[in-house]
Amino acid sequence: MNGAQMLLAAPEFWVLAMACVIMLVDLFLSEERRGIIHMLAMLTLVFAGIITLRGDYLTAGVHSVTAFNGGFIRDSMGDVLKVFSFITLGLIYTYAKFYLRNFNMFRADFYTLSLFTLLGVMLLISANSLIMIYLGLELISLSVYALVAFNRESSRGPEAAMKYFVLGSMASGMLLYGMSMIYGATGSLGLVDIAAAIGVLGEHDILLIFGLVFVVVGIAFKFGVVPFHMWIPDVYEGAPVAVTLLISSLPKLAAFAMAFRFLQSGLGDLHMHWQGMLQVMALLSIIVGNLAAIMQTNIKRMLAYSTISHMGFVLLGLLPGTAFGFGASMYYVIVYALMSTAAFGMVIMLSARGIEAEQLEDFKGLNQRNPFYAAIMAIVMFSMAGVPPMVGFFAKWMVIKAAMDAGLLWLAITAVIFAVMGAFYYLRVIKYMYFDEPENEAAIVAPVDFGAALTLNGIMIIGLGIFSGSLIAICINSFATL
Amino acid sequence: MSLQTTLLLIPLLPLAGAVLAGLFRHQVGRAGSHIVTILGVGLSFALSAWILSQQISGQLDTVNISIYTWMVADGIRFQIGFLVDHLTSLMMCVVTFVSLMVHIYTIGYMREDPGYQRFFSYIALFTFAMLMLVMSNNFLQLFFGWEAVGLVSYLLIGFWFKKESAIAANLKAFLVNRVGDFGFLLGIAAVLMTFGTLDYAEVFSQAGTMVDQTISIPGGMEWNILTFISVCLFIGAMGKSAQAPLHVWLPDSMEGPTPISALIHAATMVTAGIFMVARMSPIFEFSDAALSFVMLVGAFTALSMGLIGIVQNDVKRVIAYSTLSQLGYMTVALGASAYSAAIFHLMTHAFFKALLFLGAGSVIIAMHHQQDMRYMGGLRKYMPVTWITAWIGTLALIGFPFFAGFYSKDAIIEAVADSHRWGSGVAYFAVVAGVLITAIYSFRLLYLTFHGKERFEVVADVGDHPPDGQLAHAPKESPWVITLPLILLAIPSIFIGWYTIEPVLFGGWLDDSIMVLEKNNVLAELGENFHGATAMATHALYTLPFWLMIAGFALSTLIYMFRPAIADNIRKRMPFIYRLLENKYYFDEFYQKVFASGSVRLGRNLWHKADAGFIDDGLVNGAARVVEWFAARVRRWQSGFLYDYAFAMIIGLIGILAVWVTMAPGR
Amino acid sequence: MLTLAHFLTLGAILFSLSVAGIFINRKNVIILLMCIELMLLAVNMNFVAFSRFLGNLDGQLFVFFILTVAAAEAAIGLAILVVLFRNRQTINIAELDDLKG
Amino acid sequence: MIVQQIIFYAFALVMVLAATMVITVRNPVYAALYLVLTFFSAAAIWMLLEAEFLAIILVVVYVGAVMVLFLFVVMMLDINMVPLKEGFIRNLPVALLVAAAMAVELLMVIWSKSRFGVDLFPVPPPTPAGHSNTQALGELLYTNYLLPFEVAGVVLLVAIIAAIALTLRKRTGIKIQDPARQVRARRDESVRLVKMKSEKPQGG
Amino acid sequence: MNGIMNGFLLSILIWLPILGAIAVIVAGAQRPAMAKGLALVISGATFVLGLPLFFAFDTTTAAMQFTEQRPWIEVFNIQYYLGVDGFSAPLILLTLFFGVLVVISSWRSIQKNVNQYMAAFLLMEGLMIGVFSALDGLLFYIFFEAMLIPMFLVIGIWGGPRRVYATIKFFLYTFLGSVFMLIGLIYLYIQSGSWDILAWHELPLSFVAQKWLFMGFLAAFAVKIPMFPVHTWLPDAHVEAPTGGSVILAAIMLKIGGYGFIRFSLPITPDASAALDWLVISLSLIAIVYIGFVALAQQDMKKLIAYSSIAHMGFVTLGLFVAFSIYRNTGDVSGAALGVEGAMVQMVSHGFISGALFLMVGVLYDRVHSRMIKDYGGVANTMPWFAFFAVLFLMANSGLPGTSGFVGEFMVILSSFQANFWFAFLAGLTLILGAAYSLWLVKRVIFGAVANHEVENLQDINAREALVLGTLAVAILFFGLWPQPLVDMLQVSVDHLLQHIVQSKVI
Repeated sequence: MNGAQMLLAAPEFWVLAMACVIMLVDLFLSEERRGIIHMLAMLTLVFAGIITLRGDYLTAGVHSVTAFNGGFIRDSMGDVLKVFSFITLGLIYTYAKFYLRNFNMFRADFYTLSLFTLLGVMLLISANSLIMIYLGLELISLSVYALVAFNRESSRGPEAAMKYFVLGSMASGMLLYGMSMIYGATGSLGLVDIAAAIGVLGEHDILLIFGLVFVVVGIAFKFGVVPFHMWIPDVYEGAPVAVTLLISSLPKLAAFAMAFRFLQSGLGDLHMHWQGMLQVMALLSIIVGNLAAIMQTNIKRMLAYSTISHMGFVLLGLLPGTAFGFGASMYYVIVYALMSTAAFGMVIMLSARGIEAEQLEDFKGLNQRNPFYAAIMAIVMFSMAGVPPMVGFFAKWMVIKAAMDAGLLWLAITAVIFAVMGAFYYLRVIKYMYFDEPENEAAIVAPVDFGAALTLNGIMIIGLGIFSGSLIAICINSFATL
Repeated sequence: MSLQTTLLLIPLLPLAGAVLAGLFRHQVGRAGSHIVTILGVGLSFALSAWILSQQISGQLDTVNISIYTWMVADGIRFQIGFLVDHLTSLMMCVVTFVSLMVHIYTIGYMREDPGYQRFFSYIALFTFAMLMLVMSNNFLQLFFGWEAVGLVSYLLIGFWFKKESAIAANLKAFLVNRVGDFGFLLGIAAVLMTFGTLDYAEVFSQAGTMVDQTISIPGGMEWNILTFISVCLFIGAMGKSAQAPLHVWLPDSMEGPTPISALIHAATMVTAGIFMVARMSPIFEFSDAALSFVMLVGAFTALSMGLIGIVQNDVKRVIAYSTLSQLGYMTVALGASAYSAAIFHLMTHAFFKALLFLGAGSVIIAMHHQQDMRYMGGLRKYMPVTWITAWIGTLALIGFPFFAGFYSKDAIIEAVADSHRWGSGVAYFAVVAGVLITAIYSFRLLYLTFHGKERFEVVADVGDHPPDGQLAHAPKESPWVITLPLILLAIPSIFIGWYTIEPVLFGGWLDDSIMVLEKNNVLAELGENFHGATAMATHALYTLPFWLMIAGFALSTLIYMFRPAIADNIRKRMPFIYRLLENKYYFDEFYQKVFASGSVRLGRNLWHKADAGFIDDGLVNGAARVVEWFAARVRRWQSGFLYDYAFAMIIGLIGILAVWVTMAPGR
Repeated sequence: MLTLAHFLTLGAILFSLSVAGIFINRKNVIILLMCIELMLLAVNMNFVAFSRFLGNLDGQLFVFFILTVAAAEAAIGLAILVVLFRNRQTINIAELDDLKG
Repeated sequence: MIVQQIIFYAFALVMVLAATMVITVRNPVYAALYLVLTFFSAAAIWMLLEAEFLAIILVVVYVGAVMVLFLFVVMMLDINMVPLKEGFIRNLPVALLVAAAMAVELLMVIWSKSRFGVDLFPVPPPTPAGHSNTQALGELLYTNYLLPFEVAGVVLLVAIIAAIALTLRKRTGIKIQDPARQVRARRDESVRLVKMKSEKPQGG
Repeated sequence: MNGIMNGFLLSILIWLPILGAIAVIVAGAQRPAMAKGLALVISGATFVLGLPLFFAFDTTTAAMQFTEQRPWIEVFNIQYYLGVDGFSAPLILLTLFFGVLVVISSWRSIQKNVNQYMAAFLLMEGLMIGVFSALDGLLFYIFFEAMLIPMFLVIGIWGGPRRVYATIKFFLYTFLGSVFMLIGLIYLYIQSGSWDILAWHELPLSFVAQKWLFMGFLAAFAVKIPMFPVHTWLPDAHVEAPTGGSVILAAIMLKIGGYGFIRFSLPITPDASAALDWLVISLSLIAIVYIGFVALAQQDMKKLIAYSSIAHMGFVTLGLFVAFSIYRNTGDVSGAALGVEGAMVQMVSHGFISGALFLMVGVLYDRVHSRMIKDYGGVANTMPWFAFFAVLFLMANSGLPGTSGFVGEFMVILSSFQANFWFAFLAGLTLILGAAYSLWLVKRVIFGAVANHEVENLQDINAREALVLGTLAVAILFFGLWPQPLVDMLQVSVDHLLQHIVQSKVI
């Protein structure tokens, strides 16, 4: 253990430090000057990004370095995910500030807790041992539980938080049970050692498979795939939109990292087993998510179900266990984070002046009220539906190819059929925006930074599709050692 | 002026007239429109006549030139070009002459019509189309002309487009023609497949080598290829030349203005089918079966349509049915391999039938557009020129010796008598019986219209639409622009047969166009007994047709001049036959019920039941409903209760454990 | 003789009991939280047993962290519970169904 | 050895029974107390496994802090117990079935082919006297597990922040105007649309 | 100059309208007149710039021309690869042609969100040109799908009363079809490691793989073209779409289905195409006959034209697939070219005719605001020039020789006769059915006495409408009287295709 190794975790330390700083600074700030907190948080992200990128792991290709006795790993995949976490969180902050101010919830707690969430995400992304995975996971979960109940006045927030909490704790209990079995079978907690031990034990060791089942359940819960998805709709709906924004994006990036580290780096030899489990869950997610979303009238809830199906697609990419597959999944999850941020950002924009605009009807006639934002929302919806040239399409075809690589043509076909079904509810949003007359003629006012962020977000959703070559390349090259 | 330019000018002049009169109708004005079109058609006639004269004098041989390449696809050259042989030049002259007459006549007939220019444009366009048809040197252009005359006919029948009956008739005409064209197109396809080209010259030169070729139609039929082609092409001819059972459009087409009934539905367009079969003689000739079919169809048409003519009361419809019957004669001639006779009859018929129609038009004007003969009578004293020319036309039609129709019709009857083809017996009976019937209805028309007592009264101030039998003014003779064409047409109706029978039928004048196998050459047999036109006419006194014609004349005179009660008596005695004829053998009703309404009903059923019902509502919306049903079900799982959510997770866990651990193969 | 299986069995039984508890208690959230504590105890039991029988201390360390996190978790869980109760005047699970469908 | 077995079975029995009581008793106070008993038994069994430090921690942290917190909350909330226990019997069969299925599957693995029998996992010899479990753990904790240890601290910090953020409120019951609340008012909170039969105008 | 231009020509044709669309949307936000003017300028410029595609087109080679090739997403070997051959060039020209016409035709009829409307059409124009010129599988798919977006909006925003149902149905139908194709494309990529369509043409594939691929392509293109029984989106979409939408839909979008068969199904899966030709041919014949009858029963002019489009598209698929029967019959491809050429000619010609017909209905709709046949009658009395065009277009629709409508049908019937008598027989029935529904429409709408007050007050077409309809009339007559220029463009490519598809690719 030396200083150089410690430096590997510099972004994490920076975020941790700043979270504490913000917490303390808030004590000395009056209500009116709380904008400083926002600026500080944004600054934190910018510098975190700079620190991360200075590490040069992103472009340096495939090499990875571990620290802290192998419990912490720094590699290209992790850095990409972290950078996108920063970008996403930056967007989230910009959107959330508007919302929090409107709803009189502009408190430092939100920033502190979300920075801790970010820390958890970063740790989970870089986790290379069972303990770090568990701690990262819990750090995310605990912060998020609190954030969901953040609006204490609302009756739905705490209900959602309670449901999330109980189910989340159950899931981590199960994950731990699986970890204990894997520990028992391999005698170690480090993923690298585990992988080595499995090499000796062979892929059919019942104990390993036994542990694997529980681990997969834990990962599945984090992704929110069927049948471990039940929390998603309620939490998305119950949480304040600013928090929903957060839940729907950052933890998914971490979940992907966790899945890759755990399943591939640690339990890679059990590929044939987890592939089977994931494929069932992917199928069920795509079916259930898309079907249930069709019936929704609340856009948060609809997007929640759509998340379920998107996570099903992310699982498709994991199936073949190849560099391409993981790259596709990673690309998908990044893209999804951006899309869902933009979508919930739109919800926030419409819910100006303290009235939540979470019904689909609230989008009625948006094109008449503000064609520009309507266009952005349309882009997001088409992207989610997987219509080219939006970025969602590129993500989708890649994971479908991954499923086909795994020899699962039937799954690919089912997936696309349900994707088409899913397109229906995205189209319905567009229908409300473009084909219906507005019920509320009020002009849409959003702060400049909000508009700019939304525009940037929209541009990314088109641009990362059409000019996606380098991002895709980075995603896939991150796994080139496989 | 090169020959090619001349030939091009012949069709293009009328076209130019049509375009000027049609698209620039406001610029050229009413007078301008008839001037340009008459000029166009007149010049065209002059050039055609020049070509004909050149050919008669032997200075011009058969011309076969191509104008431009329409398309070269798949190595097949589709061209637009002219084949001008004797047959063509004869047709060109007939077409342009009759057309010219009709143009002139129209000036008077359509004087008050608001669509004056449009009408001239149409008839000039028709002349163009018909010329393209007859001058074609290939099947493609033939089909072009074929359809184009159909189009113009459609436009002209529906000329008075406000009249419901007119637009019903033109739709019917076009559709029935399309049925024929359907067969025709298949025939062309078969030609292309068999010969690999659509050029007449190449096709005809190879036809002989294809005698034993067959075409197998999936479903177990094996046809001789030439028979197949012939029958298909003839189906096209049946449509255009209104052979039963595709004749139904022609009587209805009388809804159009009279000039075009004369031009199109008597003299020219309807003869396109006859012309076409004659032109295709090198193909038909090799197929006895097809020719038998042709002959029987013609025989049936000739007889049965004539019978209907007896009971019609509308003056134009009588002539229309007479046309049908005469077309039947021509068809029979074709079937008997007497192509020349058919063409000969076509020519004579063109003159005298145009004459009759224009005469009828003259009467109709005089009668203020009353067409029902039951409200006419005794018109001869009001309109003598019309009366006389009508007599001439009638005599020509019934085949009175020395008149044009006599020569041509007699030639056909003789040819059929000499034919040994299967079915010629029936055909002979039909054409001979047809003579009697022709005489009956022709004189009936003449008597009811021009003779007897006046069955109309002149009542002043009856308004625009007087009740039947009332006229605002007394009938009077038509102006010169109407009577002049009558007179000009009456002349050939008398003399043309006498004058041309020898070269056309027996002089081998059409030999360069028509091919007849030795064994089928009935005209050659006739020719052996031919001793000149005059002799032929005098000889007629010793033949059955002549006496049948006289019998018909007598019968008609008796019934319609002196004892009208007889007609009523017959009607009462044989109500069934009368009704059958009155209703034209129920063809129309049958088509209306089965094809027209049937199609629409079928369409509606397919639309409502299959398309909208089964596919759209059942499969498409059904799928949507199924999805929705499942979606509602899935949604209900999300009950909101924490324990249900936990239950799902635990069941999921137990399920995965059950499959991957308990049942794992490795255990 | 006490083999590893004995201890693991004990863990498994605890685990199953906690699962059963989650089902039986459809009314009271607090007991759900306790069931989760039971589940974690089952996991800890496994870790400790493995640690002992494998002869390395990593398992015990893991338990240490689990205990820490579980304490934090309990704190947050109870905090949420308090907020919930304040808003809804109930902690009856069967009444927590505003969010559904 | 026999002694150890007796101890094991005795505490195991207590623990299972206590755990059963936790999930079945009607009163959460009793449940909390039974949970304490469960933890005590577990601590005893961990002593058998020579995890002395953890056993102590379990008692100190769990029983001493977490359970007290539970009791505290139960008391504070003053929940009406009667309705909370309805439907217990109805749910029992399903719960038993699920738990049984779970247990069967777990035990099938644990006992399959003696996967965890002595041959694979021989009973380790007792550690020599003088060996300090606590010291060994401590040494590991501050070297190899430094990062997790730090993170665990952060987790606790988060728990503190979260608990405060959620539960700390300004005093209520004071009648002050809350503009935020007023602005936030939703239509369906303030206006209730009542469908009424329209009254027939009199004498019309 | 020319040479340099040609190197970027296709890119210009694609991106000029797309960027123009953005310009229109921005510049025309508050100024409809500006939006219209700009749209006209852009589409006009695109049309003019596209003319080299005709004049500089080399009719002697089947190779791709005007190619542009540069890497795009290199990880997957995806390229920005454009090029045209005899199949795509005419369709691009058709698109350019309609790009201008649609702008002109919508000049007055669109009042709401004019800038968005114009932008949508420019966007569509660019994307459709992209579809026809893409030689990279993924690029093709992107254009193919992206096209749906503007059309979806056009129908949904400016459409009729049931527009939402129609447009969602249109979108989902097409989307569902095309995702199967996507799977096929991915499969091909997995097999070949490339997205190059021309490389796929040469890729050996097992028969089973070909069969599945064929089905995938069929799903996409059959919906698009559309074939029975997946045609039911079309009548709804057409009926509800605004005039411009219907025109583009009928004139260009349907052709993409036919183009897809030519570019994908036939050359990539020749063996499967040969083995499954009976399926396509049966469906085509059903479309021709069955849809003919259905069209007869329609009460709504647009619906009638929509159904007639389906029947006419039946000729395209028929023409493409009889080639295999002919080859089986004769062992020679030379007889088959007629059908494929006929299919292409039919596509171009149907573009003109159906576009013209929808514009025609649009002219009436702008005045009376009804599409129902029963609301009209005797239009010729008040709108003689309109009647002239209407009769011309409907005659062309019924395949009258001398109009372009005849040429394709004629070629296909000639060709299918060589394959099987019954093919030609059933296809030939369109002569009767087509005339029946077209002319019955004429009878009920154009002819007759003035039916009602609305008709009595109709104004005849103005100069703008006359320009649009007149241009189309000229095009229809031109290609009817002299299809040679069009066929010249096709000839070599068709021969090349046929040579290619009769060789087995089975490994």
